[in-house]
Amino acid sequence: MDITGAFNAVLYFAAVIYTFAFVLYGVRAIRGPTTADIILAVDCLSFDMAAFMVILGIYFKSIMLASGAIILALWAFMLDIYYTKYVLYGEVEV
Amino acid sequence: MISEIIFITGSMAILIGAIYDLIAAIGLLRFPDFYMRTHAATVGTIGGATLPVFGAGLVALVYHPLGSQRFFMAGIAFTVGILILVIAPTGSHSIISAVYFGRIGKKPKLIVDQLEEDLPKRSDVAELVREHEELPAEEEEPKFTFRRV
Amino acid sequence: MKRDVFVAISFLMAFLLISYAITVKDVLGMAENPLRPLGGFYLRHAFAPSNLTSHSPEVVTAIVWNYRGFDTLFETFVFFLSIMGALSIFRLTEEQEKEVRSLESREPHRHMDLITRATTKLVVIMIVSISASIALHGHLTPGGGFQGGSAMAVAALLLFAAFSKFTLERKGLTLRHVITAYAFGLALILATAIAPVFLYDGRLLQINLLPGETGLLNLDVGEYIAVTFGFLMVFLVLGISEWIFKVILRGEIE
Amino acid sequence: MQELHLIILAIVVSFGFVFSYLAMKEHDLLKALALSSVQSTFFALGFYILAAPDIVLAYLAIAVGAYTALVILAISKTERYEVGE
Repeated sequence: MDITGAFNAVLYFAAVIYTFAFVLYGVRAIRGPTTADIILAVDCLSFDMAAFMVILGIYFKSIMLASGAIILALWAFMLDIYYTKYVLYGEVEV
Repeated sequence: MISEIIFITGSMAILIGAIYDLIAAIGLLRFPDFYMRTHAATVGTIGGATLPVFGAGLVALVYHPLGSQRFFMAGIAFTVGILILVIAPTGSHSIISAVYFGRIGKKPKLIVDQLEEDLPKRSDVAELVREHEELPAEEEEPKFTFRRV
Repeated sequence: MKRDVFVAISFLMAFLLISYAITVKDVLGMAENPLRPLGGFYLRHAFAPSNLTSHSPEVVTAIVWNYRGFDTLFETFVFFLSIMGALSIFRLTEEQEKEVRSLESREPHRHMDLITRATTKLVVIMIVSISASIALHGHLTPGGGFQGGSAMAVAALLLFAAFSKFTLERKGLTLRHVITAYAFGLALILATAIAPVFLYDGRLLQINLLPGETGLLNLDVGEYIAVTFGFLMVFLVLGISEWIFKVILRGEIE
Repeated sequence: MQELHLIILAIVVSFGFVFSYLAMKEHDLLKALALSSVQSTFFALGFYILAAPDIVLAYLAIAVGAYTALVILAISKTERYEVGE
């Protein structure tokens, strides 16, 4: 079985769908009536981008590139927590 | 033989995950209010991110062009998957609590809302959370310190 | 509103036109020589067997600390100056610090709910290990001191939000300790920069004279400590409540 | 396959451009912050496709992490809505 060709076909299909999904998330972030909608869109966007980065790292055959995915998956959490702390408790750090 | 089975399983996971992601994106765009959008968002994070990442890890295990780096790659993929599996529900939980208790946006029409009946007003939420958790007292000895300043 | 849309669309069109011209039409002529002579020099000498080497297969770290070392050194000191500026704006005398401590003891601790706190504990451990791997392995894989340090600062920020500032201060992360650690990081960078002059009769920052990878590793560790505790210091100072500052500055003590 | 990368890069960077413009025009500062974080997430994917992992690491930690926290801290100490005009 031609493993590289098969993976390239899979990647081509996945990349098109992922890009379309990114565009739709972006449209929701533009239209979102409240800030919470935008932050929800950022959440989905960053997790899906982390997944996409891992898949692209396999395609580029480079482990150096894939380490950014861990960071991206971690940081989206922080935006949620800070937003909640600001909305519910007022002061952020105390 | 076994490597081909692993490769096909991983590829199927990636493809199904991509389709999940598209469904979640359409849902996030089309649903009318915030709480339904969070429903779509959970589909997007677990089905659209965790599943393809685990699939990519399986593919990386048997993808020969990567050489001996492929175990490192699979390790990164599984780490990202476990991280998303832990983080995404917590993030959704915290942001939904912010929207509910902070009364942001308009609420859908509900027949009965038991959470609202039980809980006090927005200004008391901080108070309530503080009461429910047992805080250490002020004069308690610190467990770990370098030196008293 | 209509004018805004026109402005936005015209900006976007200009941007897309420029990127189309550069990438597809190749206006700047980048496609003919993809590797410029300076890039070739860096690639050849970053891990050369003989002299002119920084003992690093990671070319970016080699460029940042060896070929452009003065640049990075002065960036570190610009960061130092900005932190000193923040500290001197928010400085307090000893009596005022006592007042702040007595006022803060009356303030409620705003913990978040149980689920968030439990996950934050788990995630912070992961962030600490990942940032350490980025910084300490920075001379072999992408990353380095600044990246690892900023990742570590974000871990501290998560703790600030999910627990409170007072919890961390009770555990021993007070301003005095943080300043001590920051000074240690800066001292490590300076010592590594000056060491070739006294030990090997070289020039300033000529770290390829040091044995093996010691020079790059020391600089990365120093930058890691300095950036982590520098960010932490700023957030500790900014975390004092607004009303306490107002009381102190206006002199209205109840 | 090369064209697909370029198309993804173009889409991602134009979305980042649109979001930075929206964040500039917004009067609610918290909303502007959320829009700006969308922009930095898109740009992170752009840097990734351009094969610059160092910049991805530094840019993510600064633009999504520390910058967000600092601005929310500043908003919580001052005003949420921008007044004027």
